[in-house]
Amino acid sequence: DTLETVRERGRLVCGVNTGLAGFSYTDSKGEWAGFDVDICRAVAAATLGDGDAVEFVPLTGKTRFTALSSGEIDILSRNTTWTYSRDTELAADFTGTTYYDGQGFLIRKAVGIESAKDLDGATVCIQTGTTTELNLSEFFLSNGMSYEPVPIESPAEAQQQYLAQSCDVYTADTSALAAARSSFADPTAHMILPEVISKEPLGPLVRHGDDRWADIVGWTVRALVAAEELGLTSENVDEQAAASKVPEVGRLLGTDGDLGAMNGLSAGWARDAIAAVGNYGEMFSRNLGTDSPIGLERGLNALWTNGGLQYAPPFR
Amino acid sequence: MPAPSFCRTETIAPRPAPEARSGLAGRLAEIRRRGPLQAAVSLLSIGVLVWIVWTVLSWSLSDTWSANSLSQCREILADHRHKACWGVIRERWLQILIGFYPRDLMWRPILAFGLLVPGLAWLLRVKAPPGGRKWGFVPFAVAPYLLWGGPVAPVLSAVLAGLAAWLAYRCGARAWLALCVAVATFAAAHALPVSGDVGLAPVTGREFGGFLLSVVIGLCAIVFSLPLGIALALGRTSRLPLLRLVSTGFIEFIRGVPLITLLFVASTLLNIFLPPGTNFDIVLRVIIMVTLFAAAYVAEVVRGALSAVPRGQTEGAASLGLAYWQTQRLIVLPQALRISIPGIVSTFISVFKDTTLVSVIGLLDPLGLANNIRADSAWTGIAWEIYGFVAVLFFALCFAMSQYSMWLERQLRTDHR
Amino acid sequence: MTATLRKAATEDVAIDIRNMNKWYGTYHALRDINLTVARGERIVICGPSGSGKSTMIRCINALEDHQSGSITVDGTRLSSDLRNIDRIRSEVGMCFQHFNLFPHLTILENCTLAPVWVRKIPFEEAEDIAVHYLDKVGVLDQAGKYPGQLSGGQQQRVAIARSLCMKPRIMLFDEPTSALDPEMIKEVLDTMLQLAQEGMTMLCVTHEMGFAREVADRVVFMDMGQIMEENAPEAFFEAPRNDRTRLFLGQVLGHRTAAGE
Amino acid sequence: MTATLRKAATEDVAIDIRNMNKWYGTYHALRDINLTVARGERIVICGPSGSGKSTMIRCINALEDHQSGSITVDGTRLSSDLRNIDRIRSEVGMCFQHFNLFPHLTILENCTLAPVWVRKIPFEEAEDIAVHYLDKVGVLDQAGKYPGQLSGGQQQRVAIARSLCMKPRIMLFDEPTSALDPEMIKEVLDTMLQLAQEGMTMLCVTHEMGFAREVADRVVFMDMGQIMEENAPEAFFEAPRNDRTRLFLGQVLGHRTAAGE
Amino acid sequence: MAHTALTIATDRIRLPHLLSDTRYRDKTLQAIAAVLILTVLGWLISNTLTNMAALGKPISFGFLFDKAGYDINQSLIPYSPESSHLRAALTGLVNTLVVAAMGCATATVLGLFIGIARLSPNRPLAGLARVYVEVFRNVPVLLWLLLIFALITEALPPPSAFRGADHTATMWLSDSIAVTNRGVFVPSLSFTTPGGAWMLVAAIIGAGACSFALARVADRRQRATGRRPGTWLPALGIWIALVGLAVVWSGPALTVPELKGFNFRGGVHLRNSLIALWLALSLYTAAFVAEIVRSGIAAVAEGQKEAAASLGLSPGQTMRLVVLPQAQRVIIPPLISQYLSLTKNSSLAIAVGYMDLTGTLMGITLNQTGRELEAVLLGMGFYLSVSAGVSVALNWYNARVQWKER
Ligand SMILES: Nc1ncnc2c1ncn2[C@@H]1O[C@H](COP(=O)(O)OP(=O)(O)OP(=O)(O)O)[C@@H](O)[C@H]1O
Ligand SMILES: Nc1ncnc2c1ncn2[C@@H]1O[C@H](COP(=O)(O)OP(=O)(O)OP(=O)(O)O)[C@@H](O)[C@H]1O
Ligand SMILES: [Mg+2]
Ligand SMILES: [Mg+2]
Repeated sequence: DTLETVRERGRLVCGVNTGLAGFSYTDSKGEWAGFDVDICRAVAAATLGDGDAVEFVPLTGKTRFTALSSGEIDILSRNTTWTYSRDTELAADFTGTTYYDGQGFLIRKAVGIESAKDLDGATVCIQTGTTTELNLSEFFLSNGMSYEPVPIESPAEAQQQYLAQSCDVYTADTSALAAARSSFADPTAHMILPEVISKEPLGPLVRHGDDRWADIVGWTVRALVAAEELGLTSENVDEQAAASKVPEVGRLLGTDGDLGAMNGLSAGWARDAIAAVGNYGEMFSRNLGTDSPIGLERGLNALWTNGGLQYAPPFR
Repeated sequence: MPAPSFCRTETIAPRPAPEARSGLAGRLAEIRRRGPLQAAVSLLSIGVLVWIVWTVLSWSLSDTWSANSLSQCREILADHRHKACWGVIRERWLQILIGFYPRDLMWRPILAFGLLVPGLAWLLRVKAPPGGRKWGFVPFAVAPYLLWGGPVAPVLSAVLAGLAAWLAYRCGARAWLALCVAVATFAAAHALPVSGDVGLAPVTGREFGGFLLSVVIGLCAIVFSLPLGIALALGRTSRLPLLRLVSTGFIEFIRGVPLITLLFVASTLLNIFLPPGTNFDIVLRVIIMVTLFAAAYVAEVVRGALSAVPRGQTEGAASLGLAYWQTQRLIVLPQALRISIPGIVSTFISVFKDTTLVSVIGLLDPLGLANNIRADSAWTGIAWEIYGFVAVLFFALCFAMSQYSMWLERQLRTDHR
Repeated sequence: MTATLRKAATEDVAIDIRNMNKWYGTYHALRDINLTVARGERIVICGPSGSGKSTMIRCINALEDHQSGSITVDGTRLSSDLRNIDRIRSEVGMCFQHFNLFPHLTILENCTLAPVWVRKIPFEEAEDIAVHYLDKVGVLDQAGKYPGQLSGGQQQRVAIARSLCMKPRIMLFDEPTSALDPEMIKEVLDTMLQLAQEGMTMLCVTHEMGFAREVADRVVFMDMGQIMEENAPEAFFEAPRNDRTRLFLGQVLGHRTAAGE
Repeated sequence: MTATLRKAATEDVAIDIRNMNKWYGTYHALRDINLTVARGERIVICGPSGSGKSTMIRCINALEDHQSGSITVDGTRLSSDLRNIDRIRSEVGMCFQHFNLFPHLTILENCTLAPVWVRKIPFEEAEDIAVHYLDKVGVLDQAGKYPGQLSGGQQQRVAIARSLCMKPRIMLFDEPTSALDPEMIKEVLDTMLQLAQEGMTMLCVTHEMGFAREVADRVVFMDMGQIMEENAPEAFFEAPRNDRTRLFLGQVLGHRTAAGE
Repeated sequence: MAHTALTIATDRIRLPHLLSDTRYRDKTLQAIAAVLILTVLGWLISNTLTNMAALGKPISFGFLFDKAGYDINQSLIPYSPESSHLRAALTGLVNTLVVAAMGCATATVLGLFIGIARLSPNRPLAGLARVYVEVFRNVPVLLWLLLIFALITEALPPPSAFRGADHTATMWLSDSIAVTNRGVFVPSLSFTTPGGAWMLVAAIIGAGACSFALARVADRRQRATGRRPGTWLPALGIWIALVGLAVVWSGPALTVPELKGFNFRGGVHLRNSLIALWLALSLYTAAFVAEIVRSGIAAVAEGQKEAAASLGLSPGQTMRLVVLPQAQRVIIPPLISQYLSLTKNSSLAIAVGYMDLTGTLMGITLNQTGRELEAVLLGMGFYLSVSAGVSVALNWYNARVQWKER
């Protein structure tokens, strides 16, 4: 039972990317940061009451599923696309979508191309080890175009190639493209083409067969979304817990009833998670949003109330 | 014809050599003597060297030490784009050196290496120092504990057990009896109600990184591969066909596949070969694999040295009544190991360089960290500075070691005891 | 087959070889060897190169195995049992042509190694024994040096001392002087002479005919893997009965006198 | 400085060394060497170890360079000009103590290599010459073998034949017999004797005093890097004038006669 | 050995004899070892089977025949995303062999020159060679790979630099070769006459045979007259005549790379990943080869050089006729093991996106199918068979080059 193991260990072991701007990287003090990293911290806060009680395991595309299935990590929070075969054959459970992404193309404005349909004959830098290669191959094939793939293992290396014009376009999830563009010397000289050629719902994974643990991870993420809906932030969550009269806030924060107990958690589990990383919106804008160096719009990841897809089932 | 005859009556005293034409004039004369082609080659070689130094210097001399991000560097450098941005090294050098090792515990790796380096030097001396090489092993026992930490009780029990076994052995007990004593002491000490938490704060392998990781993997590999390699070498030269077959197969298998595939095995497959549910530190798994890898190469070095020990030595030992193991331990191995020290040092250098491959399976060694740092949006797009820094560090260490091994080789060649 | 003189009482017999045969692969290296050596007897073995002298000596302490016949040393029959082999080896000391000293150990350590590890004698005691024998062969002052620092003659004397430290009852010598410069040969022969005078049972392969004349009780002449002649030295040198022996002696002695020895 | 007797006619002079000095670093290895060798003369050089014999010989065909004085071989003055060195080397043959045959070539190939590549002689012709000289030194039947398969004496004779194939006018020998077993020395000395009788100019470093007596026109004694005495062999051996010569001869001859030569 | 087996049976076998009797001791020990080894092996295999079953992934190589679905940029055998994983693996394998062969060739030539340069009396040259060797062999090869890749990407012009009126880069050799940071584009050859390619190949083989024959004739002349007639002018004539004829007849069409759209089109594309990998492997290995060459030459006795000099051979002739043939014996075995390690190091290709066996079979295929065990086993099997093949060749060679001795 994973929850027991985590409690006993006193730490959550969380698999993350070895380095992907906005999602997972280390700062100058050696502290992990990023969107995927924050998910881990939220789960750690919910289960252990301490958002710092996480051990991060950097994983490559190749090693991530083995690490999960062998029990080396408790959660895999590493921009992993939810697909049918992964959910079934690889014996992993996706517990929800934290980020709706799609594969796009980054290109120099100077090239003068407006649509991905004009990319015939282009050299394309791809970050390997993901679904990207398959999407790309299908896209070009179905449009009757040819291309020259340059598969690169690490995003940093791929960007280097793109910047030196070793390839004409860089394809990856649009979030990664935006992250890359933001770090360029002159971001305005590059654009992301309008076509998004795939659906890339990213989210944390757990092993098959531990339903309670899957529920904990899934509902922790949902709690963060709900918190944004309910206007709870890392600053006001304590105050709201004491003062709020909204019934759903009470249920979520454990002041009204004990939802946590149903899942083996403490009553204040959601409160701890929100206090640790903030609500979904805070997390987004801190790591990826327009105020961050990455500068992404919410887009599909806006709350459903704002025309996005982020939607939390009711807490009751 | 009458032979001319001559007899010297007084001897000629030695005179000092005529002043060899030195300085520029001498050089020029020498060049003239050698002809224009050689002169051209010399000039070209000097030109290439100067050009390399000039290129490197003009790139690296840039006033960017204080920059906090690549964009700041770009501002500082303005239009001299082809210059280094050193801010990243100022900000991250410690991380590149020790990875994520807790900063407040830094004294531990420093102390550990302060012990290990003299220990290694002691072990690898040409002549066995008085009292044997055994004291050189002490740091290897202490250093891992310093690095990984954890409760001190099992370590103490192990030390006690070792002491007891040694005492028993000195008092004439057979090897197996000493082993029993060791086990018993360990069990007894373990059963004592010592507080389990006393000891250094534990640090997991995952927190190792950067050079610390490379050095730890490299050192562990070489230290553990030494006994394993010796065993394999003995196996390969054994008279038992089965043992020979197994050792040869193992050695050739390991030497036949790239280290990368072994590392894949460590990262993705090792758990599959072990009982269900086993699961241990990836760093430990990598160390195991690199150890096996190094052992195969050490085995080949030692095998060469074993065959360099004359057959007469074993015969001499046999005629004195020494048994097989006594002969190996007292006569053959001491001589073989002494011969193989330079080879072992070379193996160590290449294993140490090969530790960079762990970045391919996602460990944050200096190269893995380079990637990670480049994911920080402040430093995206930086490459040369980090690679250069890492290259210089590797060069310094490996060059020092290779010089040492060459020196050793010279010592061994002139050492006619 | 060959007429061999045998002592009557077995307890007086140090080495008894009967009908021993040895093959290297298909090469018949020793053929029907019969030899009995009494306790205290000194035997010199000679013969042309490749005649099997070394092989015979090495069979006695099981450095080589034999395929038929028996070897009995000091009442212990050499069998394939390791314990028997060990017992015999600790009775028998051996000196090689190339000394085979252990170059990584000092002279003293060379001499104490086997007593300590095989006989399990306390180290101090072993040291006393070693000092005694090193003194006897006259190289005590070299005890702290390494073999590589000694002359050939000194090395060979150390090798003898090393064997003696195991207190063997029988010593085997395989051409102990043939790798030495002429000046050093004498040192070693003197040492061996002294041993002989103290009554040590000795089997010595050598071409030093002067030594043979002086100390040997019997000279054994081998050729083509067989014992050709076996006789007291005077008889052997003055009136060799076998043609081959005569031929051999003619060569060896002729050459030696021609070289002015 | 030193009084050396010189032949009058220069065209009769094979080697003329004047006031030659050589230093190894700061070590003064050859001091004021003056030596004139007439065409057809046979000179034996002897002297204690380290006295500079090899160095002098090697200076003559520029294997070592000298720092002052002059060496003239066959009218060509040895200078740093490469063409001069080449000319001199093709006039002068040299035999080394350790033969230095090329182990990767057969005997015949060893002998034809230089004629074909240096003298540009047609291969068949070179082969004929090689066969001739190999026959002369008595190793023709070994022509197809590799050096490693020959005995030391045979190897040295091949080395002599190899030099002769270049048709040198002068032969230098540097202790050609000192690495050989006694039986083989004679083979080689006989070959050299034959050469001498055919009138080859020879400079020979050797300690074979018998050879010196028999063939040398002059014996040169060196010590401490200088020529100490230079004399006809009879005078040299019977009435050495220099103290050092006397001392040296005392040692060498004393030892040799003791050894029964 | 300490104890040899006495083959005569002296007494009946009893239980303690199993360990103490030299007749049985070896067999007993081996039996014990066999049991131990089999136990460990069995344990490992049973673990594997249990684990694989638990993961729901019984071992099966069926995935090899599924559609691969990804593209490989450099494929010397026909390959498309529609091909199977097996074909993808084969494509990768061919790529591995290509880069390994290229690397070995360059490393040898470069290493030979640097090794000889290190022994040169020309001090600056020897110094430069020493710097080269020390710098290259003391820095990990992966780092060299990354550095060279970065150098190629950043220092060479992108295709767009060739575009327009104000282009900053130009093609070489009158617009036929383009050196870009995507790789080097060189003209390719095709033929209008059917079978033209074969014709050309035949002509080249024929010309080669002729030059060989010419060399033999020259050899014979040299044997006969001592002078070697100049061979290379007539040889050149034959080459020009034969190849020229074939070219004219087969109607060649040289496809010169042209900047079209994003990229150069036409011609042969040597990708920068290939170039980086090739350069890194050969530069790194050359440093080791140089050391091998140096020590091989140093191992030739000084007396050999002196003997050659005293026979009047020039330094060049001495090196070619005397020193190198002898050094070769010492050089070849370690050289071969350097070739092997170069081949193994080529597995670092994934770091620069060169699609070798590690990139296809043990990379994308492994990723897409999740068949770690099978993919890694296959990959190891391939590398092992290469080493085994080379070792066999090496042993054969070693047996051949031993000098004949007594
Ligand atoms: N290990 C071996 N394998 C095969 N044949 C061997 C072996 N050792 C010795 N022989 C052969 O056995 C014969 C006897 O050899 P042995 O060494 O006993 O001769 P020896 O009389 O001691 O000669 P020497 O005086 O040269 O030492 C020789 O023909 C030799 O070639
Ligand atoms: N390459 C060298 N460097 C320095 N000193 C040398 C060198 N070669 C020879 N010497 C010194 O020069 C002196 C003369 O040496 P040389 O070899 O000519 O003596 P030699 O008379 O031939 O002696 P031997 O009879 O031992 O051959 C010796 O003292 C020797 O140590
Ligand atoms: Mg013998
Ligand atoms: Mg000399």
